[in-house]
Amino acid sequence: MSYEPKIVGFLCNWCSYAGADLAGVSRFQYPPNLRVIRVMCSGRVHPAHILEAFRNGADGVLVAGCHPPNDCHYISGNLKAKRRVAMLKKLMIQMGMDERRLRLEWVSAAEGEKFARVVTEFTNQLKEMGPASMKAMAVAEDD
Amino acid sequence: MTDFEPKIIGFLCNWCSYAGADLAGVSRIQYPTNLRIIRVMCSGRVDPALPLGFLAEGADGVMITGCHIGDCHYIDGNLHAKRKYGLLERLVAKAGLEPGRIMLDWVSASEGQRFADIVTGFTDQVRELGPNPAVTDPCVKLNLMAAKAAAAEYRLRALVGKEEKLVTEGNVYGEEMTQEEFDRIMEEVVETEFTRNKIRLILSVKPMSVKGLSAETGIDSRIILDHVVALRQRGWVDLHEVQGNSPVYRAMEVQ
Amino acid sequence: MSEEPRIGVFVCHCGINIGGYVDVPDVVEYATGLPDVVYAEPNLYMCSSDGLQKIQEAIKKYELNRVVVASCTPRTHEPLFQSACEEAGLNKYVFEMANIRDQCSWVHMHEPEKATQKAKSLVRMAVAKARLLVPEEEPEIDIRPTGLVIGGGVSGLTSALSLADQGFKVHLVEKEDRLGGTLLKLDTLFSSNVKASEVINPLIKRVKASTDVTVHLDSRVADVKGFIGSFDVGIETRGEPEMLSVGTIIVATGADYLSPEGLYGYGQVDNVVTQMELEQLFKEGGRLDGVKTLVMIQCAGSRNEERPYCSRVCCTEAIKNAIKLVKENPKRDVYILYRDLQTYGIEFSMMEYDAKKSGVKLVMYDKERLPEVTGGKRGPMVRVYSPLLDEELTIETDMVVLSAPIIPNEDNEALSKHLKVPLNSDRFFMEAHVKLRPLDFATDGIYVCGTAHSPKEVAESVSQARGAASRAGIPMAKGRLKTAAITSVVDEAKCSGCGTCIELCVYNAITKNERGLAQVTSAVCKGCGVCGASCPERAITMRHFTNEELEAQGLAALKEA
Amino acid sequence: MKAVGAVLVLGGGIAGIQASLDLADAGFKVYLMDKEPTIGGVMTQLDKTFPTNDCAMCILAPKLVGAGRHPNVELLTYTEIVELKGEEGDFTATLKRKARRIDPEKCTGCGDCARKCPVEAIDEYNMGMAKRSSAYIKYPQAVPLIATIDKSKCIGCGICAEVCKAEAVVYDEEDVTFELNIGSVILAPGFEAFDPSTLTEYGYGRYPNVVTSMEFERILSATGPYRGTVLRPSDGDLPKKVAFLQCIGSRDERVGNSYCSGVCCMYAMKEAVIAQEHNPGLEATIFFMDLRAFGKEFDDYYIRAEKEHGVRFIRSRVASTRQVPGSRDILLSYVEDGEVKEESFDIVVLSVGLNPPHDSAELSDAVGIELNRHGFAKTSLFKPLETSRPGVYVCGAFQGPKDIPDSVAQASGAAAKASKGIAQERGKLITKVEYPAEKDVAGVEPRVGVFVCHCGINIGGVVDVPDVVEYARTLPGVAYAEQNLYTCSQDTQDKIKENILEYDLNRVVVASCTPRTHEPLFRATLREAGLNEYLFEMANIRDQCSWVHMHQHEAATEKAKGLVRMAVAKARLLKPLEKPVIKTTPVALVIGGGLSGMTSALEIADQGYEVHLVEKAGELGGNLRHIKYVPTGENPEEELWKLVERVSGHPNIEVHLGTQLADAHGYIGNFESTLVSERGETVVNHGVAIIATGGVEYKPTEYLYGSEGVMTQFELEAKLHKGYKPDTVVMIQCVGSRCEERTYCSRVCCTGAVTNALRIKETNPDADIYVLYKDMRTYGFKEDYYREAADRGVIFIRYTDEDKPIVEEQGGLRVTVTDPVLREKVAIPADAVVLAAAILPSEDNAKLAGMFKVPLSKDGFFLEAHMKLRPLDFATDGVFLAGLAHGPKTLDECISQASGAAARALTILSQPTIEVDGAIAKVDEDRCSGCRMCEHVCEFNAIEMVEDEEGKVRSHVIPEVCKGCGVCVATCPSGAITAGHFTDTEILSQIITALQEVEA
Repeated sequence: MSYEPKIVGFLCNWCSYAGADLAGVSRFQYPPNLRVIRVMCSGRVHPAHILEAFRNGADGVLVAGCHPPNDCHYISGNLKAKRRVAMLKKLMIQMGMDERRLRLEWVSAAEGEKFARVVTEFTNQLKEMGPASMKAMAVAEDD
Repeated sequence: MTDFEPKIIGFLCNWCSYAGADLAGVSRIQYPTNLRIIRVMCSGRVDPALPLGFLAEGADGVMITGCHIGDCHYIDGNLHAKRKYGLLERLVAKAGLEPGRIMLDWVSASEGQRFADIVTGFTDQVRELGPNPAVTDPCVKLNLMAAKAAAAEYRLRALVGKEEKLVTEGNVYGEEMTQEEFDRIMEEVVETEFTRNKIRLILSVKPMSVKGLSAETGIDSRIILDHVVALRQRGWVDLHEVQGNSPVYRAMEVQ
Repeated sequence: MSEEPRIGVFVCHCGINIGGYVDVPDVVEYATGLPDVVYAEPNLYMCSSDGLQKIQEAIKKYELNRVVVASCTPRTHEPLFQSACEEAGLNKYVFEMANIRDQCSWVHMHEPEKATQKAKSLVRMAVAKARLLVPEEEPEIDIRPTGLVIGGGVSGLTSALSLADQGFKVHLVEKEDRLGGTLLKLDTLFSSNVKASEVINPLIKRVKASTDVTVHLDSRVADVKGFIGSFDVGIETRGEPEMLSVGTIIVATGADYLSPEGLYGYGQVDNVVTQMELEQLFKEGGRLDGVKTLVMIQCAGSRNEERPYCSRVCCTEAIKNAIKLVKENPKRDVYILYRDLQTYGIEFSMMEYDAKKSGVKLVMYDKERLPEVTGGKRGPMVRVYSPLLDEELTIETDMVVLSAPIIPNEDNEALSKHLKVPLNSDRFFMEAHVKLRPLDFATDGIYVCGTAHSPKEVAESVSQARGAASRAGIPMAKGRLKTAAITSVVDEAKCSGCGTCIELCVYNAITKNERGLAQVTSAVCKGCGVCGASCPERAITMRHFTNEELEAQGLAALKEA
Repeated sequence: MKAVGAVLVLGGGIAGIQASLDLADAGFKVYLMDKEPTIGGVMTQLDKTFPTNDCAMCILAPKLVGAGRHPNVELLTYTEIVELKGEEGDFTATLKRKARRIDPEKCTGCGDCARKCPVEAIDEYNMGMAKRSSAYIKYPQAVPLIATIDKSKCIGCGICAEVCKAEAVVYDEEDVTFELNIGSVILAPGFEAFDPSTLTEYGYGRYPNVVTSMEFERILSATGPYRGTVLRPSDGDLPKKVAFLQCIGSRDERVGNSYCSGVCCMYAMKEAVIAQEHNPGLEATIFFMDLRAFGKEFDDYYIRAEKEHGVRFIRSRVASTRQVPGSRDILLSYVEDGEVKEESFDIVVLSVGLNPPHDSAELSDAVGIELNRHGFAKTSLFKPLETSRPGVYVCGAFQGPKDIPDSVAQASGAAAKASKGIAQERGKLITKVEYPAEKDVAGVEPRVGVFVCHCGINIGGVVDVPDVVEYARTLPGVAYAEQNLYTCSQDTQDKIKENILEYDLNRVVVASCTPRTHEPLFRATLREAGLNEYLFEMANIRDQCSWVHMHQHEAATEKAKGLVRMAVAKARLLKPLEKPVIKTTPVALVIGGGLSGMTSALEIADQGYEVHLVEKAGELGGNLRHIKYVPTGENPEEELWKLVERVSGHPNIEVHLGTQLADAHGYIGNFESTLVSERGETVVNHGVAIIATGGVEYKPTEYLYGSEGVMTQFELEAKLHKGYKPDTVVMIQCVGSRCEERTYCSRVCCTGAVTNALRIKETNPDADIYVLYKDMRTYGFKEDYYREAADRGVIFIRYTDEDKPIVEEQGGLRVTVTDPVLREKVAIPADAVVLAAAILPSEDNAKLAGMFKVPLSKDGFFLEAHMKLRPLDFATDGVFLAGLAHGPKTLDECISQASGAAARALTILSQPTIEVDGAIAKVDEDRCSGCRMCEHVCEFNAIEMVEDEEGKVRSHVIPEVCKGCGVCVATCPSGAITAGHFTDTEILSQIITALQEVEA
């Protein structure tokens, strides 16, 4: 059996979650590896959430929000998400993790195809990269 | 061409035609050896995709025989056979194959002679036509494969399935539909679905641009683009890459 | 069967029938080289007990799991070989035949080489299909030993009694409040001139007395579910519902007579009556004493655009009544105005002869110039154009009798919907096959008899009733029914519930399940495969004739040997 | 007079939706009618919107859903009006509901009928560039999400009825005519794009690569036929060069459309920019006559398009197109700088104008209103929202071509107008839903009920639903699980309620489709069963599982289990939440006593609410006092006088002249403002505030302003009014506007110049008038005055920034300008040089913005909450804006906005209490360090810093104001804030369960 990466996705309610719905309505097929957690705004996603996901065995984390600069339902939440993800990616590098395992994407409510494409690409990319070592690290830390 | 021996597949219904063929045997009525019989329970069971597949694979002729109308062991299976044969005829024509390569007729269990005559006649007819061009001409083969794929697709099948009811009983609004009206709709849908399946087949071999498909099929690129739009909508075709200024499409695997 | 196919091929010489034209050893040799064939052998007569034994031995010895016999036609010999396989522990559906005799050696007697080539090809095709064959189960269903007869007229009573005589329980459902049906209204019956009551009353008495027949008067069928062996029939008796569990159903609902309002002065001119009303007058006695001249008009309301069929009994009935009228009073003038005198059968033709002899005047009328009936001084006045005489006759009569046709019951439509059996264009019930299955419906376990099927006279009804009862008795006597394994099966994952198959299936073998998807009732499916060939989603597979199997056969045929 | 508290809104585009929502929120029953099977109108077909490049569907969809779900809005889709009888306050409308042949009560919008329909028809939504079936849903986000059978295409095969597991297909349905009793009517039927096939010279319909802008919009759209990549319709190649031809069907007397469509310049630029974004390397060229980027921040967009995106602008009207045989490229010939040039393009986009709906004549007959000469609704300058029939109002493009924000503003304005006459009936036709008392679940073990939906075959055909149900039963906390054919059907709702009671459930999980559309339905069911609505969670096993993994049955089933596991995990942790209730003070504060302020004040006061109108000057009127002439012929002075009269005498309005705002605090429904004047300070408590502080005229420093004979247009008007009769006048446009310092267009000056020019011509027909301009921006019907002026001999000379006119005084004024046609300098001696001075923002704006915590744009005008769909709102609830405070605009636009702002305010004033979402942030004050980071990130001013007794500053979330986005939660360094319904524990439980393996 081939390796199936586990992906946790944080999708903002207004654009990205709607885009994912549109992918469904349009029947755009993508791999079933993603598990979506709906948040009202991508700005709600705390770095700890992302790290927790990795610690619990996620091979990849996707954060998706509305397109900057003006699509955000909450005016600027997406910009905050952008800053946090950038910061976290630096942290990941310091931790010896491959920062590509964290992906930030802007997906609008009309971009069903883009959503499907992003999930497919990300899944394939993670497949190539192989399993994340974070879980092992976390276990080691706990010891 | 004199030594050409056509390969002919025959679908015979179990109850009348197959029995008729047996009777020909018992009566020692001689006919050419070219026919290969596939026994089916009813001529109505002959899915048009099957004969088209055989034609694509090089059969020189395909004949279907069933019980005479009114005699069907399954009451009206042969009527359905007739409807399906209508689709088969359209698709064979669409694929550019001679209409003489297919045949539908009725043979009862007592008509051994008639069976032999039909086989002889059809064999001669196909012999006259010469070998199936699909064997040597990849274009014809592709067309036939596209025709087969179209016959296996939902839209054409749904329409043929409803034909009997629509033209005899009328539609759900109680409106009557003449055979001509139905045929007009059918012709259009056959053209569309044939072309789309052809595009899909071409793309499954090699990703291609709209212009490439146009050159390959001889169809106006504008119409090809419309079909590509529809095929993408169905999830059958997707963008592969962009080569120069031309997006290149590939066929998606469809289960 | 997940194991690799291991095929045995057995090629028959059939004496010289095959071997005389086809090089059997060459075919055997060829068969040995086909994929998955592990064993092949020739035999003089494959169907002899020796031949069958050889097959069984080979199955064991070479662990065969598919068997191909190349010999004659499966239509006659398949069951034989199948049971041989079964005896050797194989499922009978892993068997396949190549017909190298009826469709090869016999029809290509002058081309032995080509015949041999073709025989190889046929074997190749059979092997190709055999590789894909899978074992199939033949499900058995129980048949409840109870019959339902709908209709309590002469047909219904007869079939009910016949079923009871065979030892089955019967439910007899009659819509009126008494048994007897149309015969209650008739005086005498042709050709014997026996009193109708003498025929019907004993039947009624016997039915009433029978402990096996349960009579439901004032009752109608409200709902039918299930299939042969286990029908659940909901009836309503004076508004009270009841559920009957039966194994078979006989439709004997009879027919009605047309009331020919407006035809030939009926309902407008006094003393214009129908034959049925004449029967009533006979029964009441003495009412016809003053009738000196009487004209009967045939085909009053039948064989026209509205009712193109012939009502079959009217001519004979008219002649019977005419003879009776003349015999009662030889001075009476009795005319029969007819289009074609359809007194079919020897006995009835004799009646026609009798009538002419007794002075009944037979006048043919012209379909294009129908007789006219108007009110006259003493009674109805009839004007009729005789094409034979080429003149118009005017007859002053005391009474005009119209031969009004038998018409289908009004409730046929409803019943046909409940039972899901068809009506013909005249709205009578339509049998499965006009010649060969006159008492069956296409739907198993439901039968028809009597005038529900079409106009007919009493004797015909009675024999149909008995016939239907014996048809119904067959499965009930067996108690169990092995249904064919060659049935359709729906892949629910592909089915969208479009209903195409349901519309196309004449056996009502396909219904929708609770999720709106198609499901095949195997017990009812006849295996024609029309549904599968039509399914827009290609969700239906026909067992033993799958697309893959047929495709493999065809492709094998196209491959050069 | 009898009045009915209901309004009929004709047209379900963005204008109709906005009007409906405003009325419904203000307590009126609304019937929202659309002739299409779904509401949404043209905006649903747009890809992006100018000038912010917002995704149209992203911003519109919440409004669609809002209208579809609003308890006071009844959607009447696929319906037409036949007749309107009665009078203002008490109309009877006869409507015809076209047979949709789908039972809306049963249809779940799953789309099976559309997918199984064997008939293909032209997809109008995609402008004919794709196909749809005869049973169809117009677009995926349609509201109501119900299929329609297009009878004209249907062959009646009956398949849709068979595949519809909800049994919603009704073939024998017929058109139904019915009557409605309403108090007023709003017309918002929108526009229709001009059909260029009559203009044969452009080859539309003959040349595949000539498309309309609407078609190009679909070409650009990610949901369009080409999935958002621009392709040449002739051969599917990526175009290198795309040309946009402006004014197709606009400013063109030949086709009967003399007016300017007002939006085409902007949308063409937008389409050009977006096309370049979608196809990098694409070169876009726009052929135009005048570039009319007159709206707020439009000129900035123009500059960016040209400078940043490299869009080429060519000032030339292209006369015709030719197709190059073979390549099917399109060859354009045009004149530039006096030279005839020829250039070929891959695609030519015809920027088609806005026509009135093709059936506007029938509509006007049915409703009994007059149309103007262009076929749009007839209105007047000072009554832009009122039709010729009292009680019937108009908004949006049917009133005249306009863009989305102007339509939205008008829609709100029309809502105010429509509710005025029936204000006393407010709330009377609204049914309030009563729910049983909520069960206390505190401290009770979670008992989760799981309901897994088959959705016909949409889920059940892919996912093994019984297996998922089985699995759900094994999950911790699950007390009950079952499967349903359609969980959203009415009978299942009843079943869910029964099961909640029978199994004593205190949490409910529905595994079906998307919470975005279906969560409210299930939440209501919980409330009906006595559970707090927040004890509900959804697992989206359709849109994000069965539909996107159709060929992987096993993997999809596993994923569905995973999603259910996650939902159950979250459900177990869910807490009941209380919805904050805002108590509102039914008093409005209107700041600014000009045309806008007075209009707003009157609209509110007329509906019975108290208004404080604050004006810093000593008298009312603002800029209107300077306006003496309007092109439409009304007397502005008289209008002003009437307005002031009404405001001053209104019992509900307290006018504070010579007064300014010193301080304001509080939040929606509960503001407290301090007014100062010479008379002292007054404190006013109010529920809403409307900022209508207007703007001021720029005092020019250029063109010798200040010298004798050099004046502004306002000054000219004053002089003309006193009988001034100049013989030669040179008007110079864009003085202080569209320059480096102020990039924006002042919008009104071109029309103002034309008006004054005509005025001069009226008294002195021989006067020589020159208008020196950059682009004549007489948009909309104002184009007619421009044409009239030209016809009457006013000379228009275009100048450029590089070569501005020079005004000299040499014994009289002399203006030198380069004539672009002659390409040489001409000197014009002038009696008067009139400068079109810019409109500047009011200097008090910054102070006011600080008080209400609302932003200003870079130009110093107030910045609304959303440029497109919330033009009158601020992100801060309860504060609105209107008129020049928002940006330069004309009188009628000010009136529309002012009425609109009043309608927005009335949605709050009319409700004694407002319930808002309970899923909001909450601060644990013990953990708060008072760092103010949350206050800083909150865009809605929902966080206030409160000093406790010990003098420590702590953060406090104002529940009434919080929108629940959770940004503060993720920002707080102390972890002191929790997001209701999206707590860290809840999210964490989802993360952990998402990553768990399914136990075998």
